Amino acid sequence: MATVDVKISNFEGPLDLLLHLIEKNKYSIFDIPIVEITQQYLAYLDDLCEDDYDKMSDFLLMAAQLISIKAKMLLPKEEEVLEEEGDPRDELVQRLLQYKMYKYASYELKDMEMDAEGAYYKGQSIPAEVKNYKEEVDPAEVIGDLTLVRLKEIFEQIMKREIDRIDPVRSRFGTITREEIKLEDRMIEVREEIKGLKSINFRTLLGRRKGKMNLIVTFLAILELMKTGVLTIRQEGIFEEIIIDSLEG
Amino acid sequence: MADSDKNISAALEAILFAVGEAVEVSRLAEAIEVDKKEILEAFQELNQKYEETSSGIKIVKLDDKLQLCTRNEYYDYLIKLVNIPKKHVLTDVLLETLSIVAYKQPVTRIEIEQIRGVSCQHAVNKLIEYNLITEVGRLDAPGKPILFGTTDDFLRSFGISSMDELPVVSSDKIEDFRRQAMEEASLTIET
Amino acid sequence: MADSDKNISAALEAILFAVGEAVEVSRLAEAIEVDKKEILEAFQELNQKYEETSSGIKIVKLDDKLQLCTRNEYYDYLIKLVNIPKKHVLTDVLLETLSIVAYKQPVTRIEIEQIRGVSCQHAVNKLIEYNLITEVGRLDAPGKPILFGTTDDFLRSFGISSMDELPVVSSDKIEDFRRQAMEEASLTIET
Repeated sequence: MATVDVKISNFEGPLDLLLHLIEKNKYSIFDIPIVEITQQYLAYLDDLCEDDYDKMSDFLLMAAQLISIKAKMLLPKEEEVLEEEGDPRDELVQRLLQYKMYKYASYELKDMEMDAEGAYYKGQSIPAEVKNYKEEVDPAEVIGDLTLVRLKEIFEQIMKREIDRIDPVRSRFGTITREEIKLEDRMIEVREEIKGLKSINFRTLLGRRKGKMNLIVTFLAILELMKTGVLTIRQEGIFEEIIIDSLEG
Repeated sequence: MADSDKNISAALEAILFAVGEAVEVSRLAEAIEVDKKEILEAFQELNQKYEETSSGIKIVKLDDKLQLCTRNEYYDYLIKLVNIPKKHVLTDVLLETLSIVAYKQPVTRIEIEQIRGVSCQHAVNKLIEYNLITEVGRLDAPGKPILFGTTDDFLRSFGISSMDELPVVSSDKIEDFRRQAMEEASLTIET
Repeated sequence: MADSDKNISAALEAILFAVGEAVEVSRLAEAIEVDKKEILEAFQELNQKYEETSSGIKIVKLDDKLQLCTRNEYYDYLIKLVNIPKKHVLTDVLLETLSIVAYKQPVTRIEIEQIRGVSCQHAVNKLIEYNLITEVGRLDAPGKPILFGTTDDFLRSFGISSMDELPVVSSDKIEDFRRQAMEEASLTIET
């Protein structure tokens, strides 16, 4: 298998890395060998530097998606179900194509920018004696028929929007958001919380924190801490409680 | 020779256009890397070209300096252009920024950006130009950021005499939004 | 007729030289008291004149505005005399984000993030700061997310006069990618 020779920090994001792997191996974007690609992708993740946690969450999310596609492809399926659901890779292919298209466009832009370089545009340079003719802007005219009630309504809308933005579930339907809770922060928190404890229930760890995002990030944080040997997890059976055992003193 | 002449006068034209003001022949010669004589030849050439093509601009020599300027006969158009009343409208961005300054004043640009989620340098500058907001002080924090507030013209434009007359945004309402958001968020995790 | 034509282009040149900034065709038409069509004809005429006389300046159209600027090849002379603001370096991240805004505008930040697969608050704010993109409205959806579009400075930086001149990146291009990928795939089998 290809050796890992490029640092993860060279990539703009998980799609960039995937495209690199596909092109390097000369795979067809329309028929990605998902097992190989997942394996190589994970190999790159191992190379991730410790201080790249923020960036890493995006890459981990993609890893999870790859594994999920892989699982879907391995599961035996009824003929009808297969027809109904289509190829589990389809969505990924579409995203890769779309990303590739914009990446290509960005190269074109870069060329255009170089070609356009050197033209000098002046700012406003109206001679003072002409400019003095200029009337002052009349604030009342600018305000026009704007009323204070309207201004208040606008302010209320902004405040409502700000609250919406803070709450990821309400503002981002079905989209997995990535920045409200940083993986890095959550890892430190989880580590703090289990410090001194022998083990803790996953549900307890989630505690009073609500939201899908928190659930995901906490889970990712646990996986990451597991990888670095801070803790280990166990589960007696499917749907049983997940118990987290601390490996630190 | 003829070709290199052309380049000198084009370079001269480009420089004088960009600078806008009068520039010493010696400095021009230095920049274009030719001697002063060649600059003066290029000046003659440009002058002739502007004449022949009935250009709207001309090149003038003032002592040892050269400058491009508008031909006098077109000044009337210029004055007319400047005097065409420009339509100043409050775009959504301006309206939002104005409402934040009105209700949160005194407020820094960073605070406005935090509320809106994007930078708003341009909107703040426009509102200052329209004299609806102004600097009212400095925040006692690192970097001493400027604090903005509304102006007297703001009050006059809305026909009020003080900010106390702004319609009250009840904190209850904002609390409502927050509670609503919380409830919906907690509902989702159960699923 | 020919004579009056000439006057329009001279007036146009004089105004644009004096104003410096980009001016709307409609405002120029109003100031020179001709219709917009005649302004556009004068624009073509000036453009041609600058070409034919190997001028150091050129005239450009930015959407519905006209502006004079220097020709690219004289930049090296200019920087010796003119204080030119430092050019912004567009990193790959910024270019990727910018290309998405350019082709998909109006577009929200979330949409950009979905395409790139990573967050891009920082890139969006940098592009706003560089005045290459700007807020153009709000999407009528929960949270009323901001819609972004490109600016006149975008057109200037990339040397185009309207978004129609962006290179076509179409489904055909994807077809190319597909074919390319297929070819590469079939090659791999051989090795």
